[in-house]
Amino acid sequence: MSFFKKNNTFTKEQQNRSNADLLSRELTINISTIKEVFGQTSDLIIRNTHLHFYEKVNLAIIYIEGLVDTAVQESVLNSMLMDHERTFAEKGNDQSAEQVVDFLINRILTVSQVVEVSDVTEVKTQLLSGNTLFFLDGHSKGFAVHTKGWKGRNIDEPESQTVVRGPREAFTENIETSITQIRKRIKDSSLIVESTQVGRITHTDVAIMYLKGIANEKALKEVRERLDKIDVDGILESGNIEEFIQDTTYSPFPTVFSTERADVIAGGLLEGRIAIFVDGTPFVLLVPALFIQFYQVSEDYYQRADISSLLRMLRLFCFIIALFGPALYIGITTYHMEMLPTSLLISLAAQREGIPFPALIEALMMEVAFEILREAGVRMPRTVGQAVSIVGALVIGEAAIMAGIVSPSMVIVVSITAIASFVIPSYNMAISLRILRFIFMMLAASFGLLGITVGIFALVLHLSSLKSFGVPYMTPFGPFVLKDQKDTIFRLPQWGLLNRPSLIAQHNTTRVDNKKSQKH
Amino acid sequence: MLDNGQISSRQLSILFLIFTMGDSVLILPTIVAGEAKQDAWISGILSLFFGAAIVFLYHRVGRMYPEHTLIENILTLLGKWIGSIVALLVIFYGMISIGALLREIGDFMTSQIMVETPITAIMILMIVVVGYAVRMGLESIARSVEIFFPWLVLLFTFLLALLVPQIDPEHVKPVFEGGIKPILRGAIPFTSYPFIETFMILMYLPFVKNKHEIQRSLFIGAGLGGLVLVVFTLLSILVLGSEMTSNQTYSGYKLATKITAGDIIERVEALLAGIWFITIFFKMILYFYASCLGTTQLFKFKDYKFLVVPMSIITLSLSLIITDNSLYLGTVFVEQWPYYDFTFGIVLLLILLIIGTRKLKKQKT
Amino acid sequence: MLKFFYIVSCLLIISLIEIPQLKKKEFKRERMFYIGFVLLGSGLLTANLMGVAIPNPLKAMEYIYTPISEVVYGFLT
Amino acid sequence: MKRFVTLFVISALLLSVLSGCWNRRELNEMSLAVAMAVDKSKKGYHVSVQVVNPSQISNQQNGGALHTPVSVYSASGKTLFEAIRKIIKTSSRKTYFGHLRLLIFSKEIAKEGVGKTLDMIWRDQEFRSDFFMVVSKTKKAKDILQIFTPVEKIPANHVFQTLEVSEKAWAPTVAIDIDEFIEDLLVEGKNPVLGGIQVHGNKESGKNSSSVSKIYPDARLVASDIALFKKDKLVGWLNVDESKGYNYILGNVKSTVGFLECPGGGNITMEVIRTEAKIKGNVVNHKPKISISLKLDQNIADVECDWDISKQTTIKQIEKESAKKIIALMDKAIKKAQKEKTDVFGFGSTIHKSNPKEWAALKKNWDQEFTSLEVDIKVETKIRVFGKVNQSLLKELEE
Repeated sequence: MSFFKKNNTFTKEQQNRSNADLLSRELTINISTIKEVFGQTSDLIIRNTHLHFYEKVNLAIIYIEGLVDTAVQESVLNSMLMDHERTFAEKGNDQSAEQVVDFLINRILTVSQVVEVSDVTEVKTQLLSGNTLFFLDGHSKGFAVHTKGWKGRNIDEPESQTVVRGPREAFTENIETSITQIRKRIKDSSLIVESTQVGRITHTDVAIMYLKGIANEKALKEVRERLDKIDVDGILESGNIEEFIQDTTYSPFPTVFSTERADVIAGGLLEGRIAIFVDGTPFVLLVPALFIQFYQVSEDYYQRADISSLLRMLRLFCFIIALFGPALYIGITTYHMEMLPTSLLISLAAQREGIPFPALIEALMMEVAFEILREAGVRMPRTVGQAVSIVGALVIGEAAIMAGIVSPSMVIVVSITAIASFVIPSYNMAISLRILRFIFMMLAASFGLLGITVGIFALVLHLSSLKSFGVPYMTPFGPFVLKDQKDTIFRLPQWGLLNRPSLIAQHNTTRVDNKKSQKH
Repeated sequence: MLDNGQISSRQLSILFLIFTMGDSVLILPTIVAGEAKQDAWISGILSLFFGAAIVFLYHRVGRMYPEHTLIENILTLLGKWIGSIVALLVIFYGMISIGALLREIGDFMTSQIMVETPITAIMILMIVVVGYAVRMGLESIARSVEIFFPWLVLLFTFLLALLVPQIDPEHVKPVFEGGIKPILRGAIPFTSYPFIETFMILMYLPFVKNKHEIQRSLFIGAGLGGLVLVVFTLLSILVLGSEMTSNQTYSGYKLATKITAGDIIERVEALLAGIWFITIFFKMILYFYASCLGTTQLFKFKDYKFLVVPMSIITLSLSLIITDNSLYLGTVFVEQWPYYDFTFGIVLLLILLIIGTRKLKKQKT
Repeated sequence: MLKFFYIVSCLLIISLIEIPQLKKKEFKRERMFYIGFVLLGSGLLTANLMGVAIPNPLKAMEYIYTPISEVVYGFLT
Repeated sequence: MKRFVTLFVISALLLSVLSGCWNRRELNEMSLAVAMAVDKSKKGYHVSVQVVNPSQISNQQNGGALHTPVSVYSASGKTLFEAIRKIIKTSSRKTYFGHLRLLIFSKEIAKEGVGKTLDMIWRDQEFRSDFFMVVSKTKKAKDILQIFTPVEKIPANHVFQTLEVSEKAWAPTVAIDIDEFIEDLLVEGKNPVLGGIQVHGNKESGKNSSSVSKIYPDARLVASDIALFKKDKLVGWLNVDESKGYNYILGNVKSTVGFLECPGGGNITMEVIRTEAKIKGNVVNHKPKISISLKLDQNIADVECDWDISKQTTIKQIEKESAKKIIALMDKAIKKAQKEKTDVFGFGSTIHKSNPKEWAALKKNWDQEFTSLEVDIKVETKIRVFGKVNQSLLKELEE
């Protein structure tokens, strides 16, 4: 329930901020103020009625249609307008307004939460978050009844990060559902949620979630500060937040991890990371994010350790291919022909006979064509996508070779590179590789392997200069942390993973009670 | 501190190891085999002992004022005027060393791998990356050296493993043919390139987190680096023979061409050139950073980063000025450069040590 | 000649970006040094590319250290 | 500051892209040299280069038999480098030597000394060191490049593999690459050797592609004999037996064939499967002495006589006889080398390694010392395997 508790403190803060537009004791004035604030919007419903049991008092029920859960609301209305006269009468009929309110809240409203509102801004927020407001005549405070609930998507399978083995539960656009999904997985009181709202117009709910005592306090402070600093009219997706809070803007590499898988977030929290939920998107952010994290998938922990270690190595190998594949091909065939076996060189040379472009142009053409195809495939409706891939395969695979525009070996290189880049589990990391690949191709075309080496140098320097919320991006390779190697390229069996990553959790790094920790 | 970065003692070891290997790993076997013939490896082992003494000297100098870099030491111990001149000379030493290294790698590239490419282009490419590294700051440099280190070990092991079948033990015979003198002659460059040239590491000691582990780190770095060089020299002689080693300008590169493993792994020397790139790059970076930092401390600037661009232009022009052809640089490297190193790496440091200990004693009493 | 223009224009661009940054921080002395150093460096570079002979610092080194080198070698042969 | 960093990277990239691609060679802009032959011409050198026509080699196009798999370009020049560069005049593409497999010297060049020629090849970075060098026994080295070879479409590859395999399985040839040659040149007390190559059959019709359309081609390239060098000059040849002896001495023999005459007529053939040679040098009373010991494992491969090999005494006798025969071979080789006054076995360097002090005195006059060098040869043979049968067929037939 901590979430709601926190929500209360939040509203209190706001009270202090805007004392100017306090509500009036007159119901009619209040109603007209609200009408003024919202303009002539037609989905604002204002019902004037009075309590069944206390007809003296006029009552207004205000809500925004569509944002409220009709079932809950019905029961609320029911209970309010029902006959409670007898119970109420027991207490005497000429009660003060306060007592009426007290009775109303404590005895009649059968909902989870009722909040007092006293100023116009708050009225606005409460209405817009889907709550139903009551105003009693002669009472300067309104009451927000929790009736939030609008139609959202059901919990679905993740679209972007699929696994063979593992939970098939993805987050939805609803922040509360998402938070619940984590709560369900980590049933511990140390799981803390802090909510705030970001966006001057959108007032998007944003929640920070962490495990108290495990998460790195410094990073946590950093996250809070950076979230506070955001001042923008609207946040529509966690990507917006990501751009505001990341450490380095000018880097192709993502320093914030995002996922729509609940188990990944739960795992990250257990390692001491901090999750940032944003309402309206299934993608939840996880910080601090390390380079190697983008090459790991949750499935690694569900499969056998040896297999997942091998798969991780395969992924890193694919990273190398996806980054350097075409560059190496260009570099070797135009600068270092002595490196190829003679027979291979002859067959490559035979393929290149009659190709009008230099290798760089050939590779660029193919790569660009492929990128176009890929982009088209993503944007197209699924049914058309099929057609695109067929045309693409024909154009690239067959016709271009037949026409003598590209050589078959180049097609092989480009397609292997493309497939390798699909192996990388994280989409935003794969994009960065797509950019860098072109840079490396240029370098290889002008300086051969020397250019690639120099490029690698600059790349590694850049990577090691990055930090994600105070943690060096290349941890545990640079700075090298021997203890953390067990869960980077390799994954030791579960009994070997007794420590949290030391630079992320920083203190409280032991996962298990040490006495019981040894396997048998 | 201008750069509030800190490096761990582990990172210091690796930095010093790579600093020690530097360009030596490419050209040293040739130079030493030219003097000591097949006994070059004995020169190497001998130099390991000299090296230990020199590293001990570094440690003692660094320990006097643990928060001071070399330039600050010079300025405080030698007085304002002499100190400034000596500091300028040290900075110039750093810059001309970068120039020479730049030229060396340019010559290597243009003579072995890319003949038609103008040397200026290669050198500009190099200096741009080196400057970029210096701009990134000490912590990034230290972290990236940690990332490269396993690859270096991997490449080196690969080279070693594939060359073992090519070894001909007859090549080291006869041992001690010319007596001790040629061996000592070979030990001069073998001591000065890996161990004396690296006195610039004193610019980095104040940034180390655990001061009491400095000595250990320095010895580990120098010891491993020196050992690698000895192994490399021995390997060159065992595989190529002393005649061929001294005949080749870049014996290390020639060594890599010898790799064959069942027709599958062949002709990989261009890949193995990575070893030399990594070490030479870091040597340049370490010199460059030290020079920038030194200049900043000498002139009391507020930041060192703005110096990167002007310094790189100057070193670039220096590398073009210092020699007309690669042969001249080669002779200077053998005949004069070791003594140039000696002046700074030993004479200067000894003077500093003597003055410093006296001063500290006076302060105590 | 093309090379020369290329290098100079590169330097110009970098300087144009860097100098205002130094100005912003009120690094007056640094700015002077920066400009001086860049001018010195590009002067040397240009002179070199134009084929002007510049005294080689290694020659001075050779002059100083050759006697020492000879003494040592004389001792060791 | 961050903007600066990005700009730095961008400017570096721009530099690399705009500055062009000096060293770039597209695969279809160069021709791949696989063999080079150096002949003497009036002016200096006549260089012929065998280059590959990739489209004829690759499996893709099997149709066009219009072109030959390789072509030969040649040019003359005062120096080797000039001649090589002059080839461009006739060839449309620049020649690339990174994949050279074979370097052939004509006898004339070899006699004058190959050192001059080798310097350019040794110095140039494009030439690697994994090609074999041979001396042509046919008068013009260029002819060797023009012979069509069956099976292997590229003649240079054919020769390369012939040399490689025959060094392993047939002792009297050597496959020497430039590294070995130059090392032998540089080492004190050793002189280099090279393999020989010649054309058997009709040279002229071998130059026609119809030659390989016959089952037995008109001309064949044959690797044979060993050329003796003194420093870099050709001084003589070892014939088949002597070549075998040479390889035995240096322990180069991996496998070869030797035969003995049976007492009652006919032959018995042994397959040598393993050899281990040791050369030891010694100086006694300022006289150098070399002792060679050779251990040899043999299989009986072919018994074409009625010798009873099931008896241990016979086997002992065969072992003894074959040892004697091998000693004779080695002796012949040494005699020949001594006659030509060239220490191709590296006896000098052996002495150098064992007695460096004595060597200092000996080395000035080593060529003379070598001619009268005392060489002590010990051969120990062992017969291991007798094949699938033990007794000879002839012997069985007698009964």
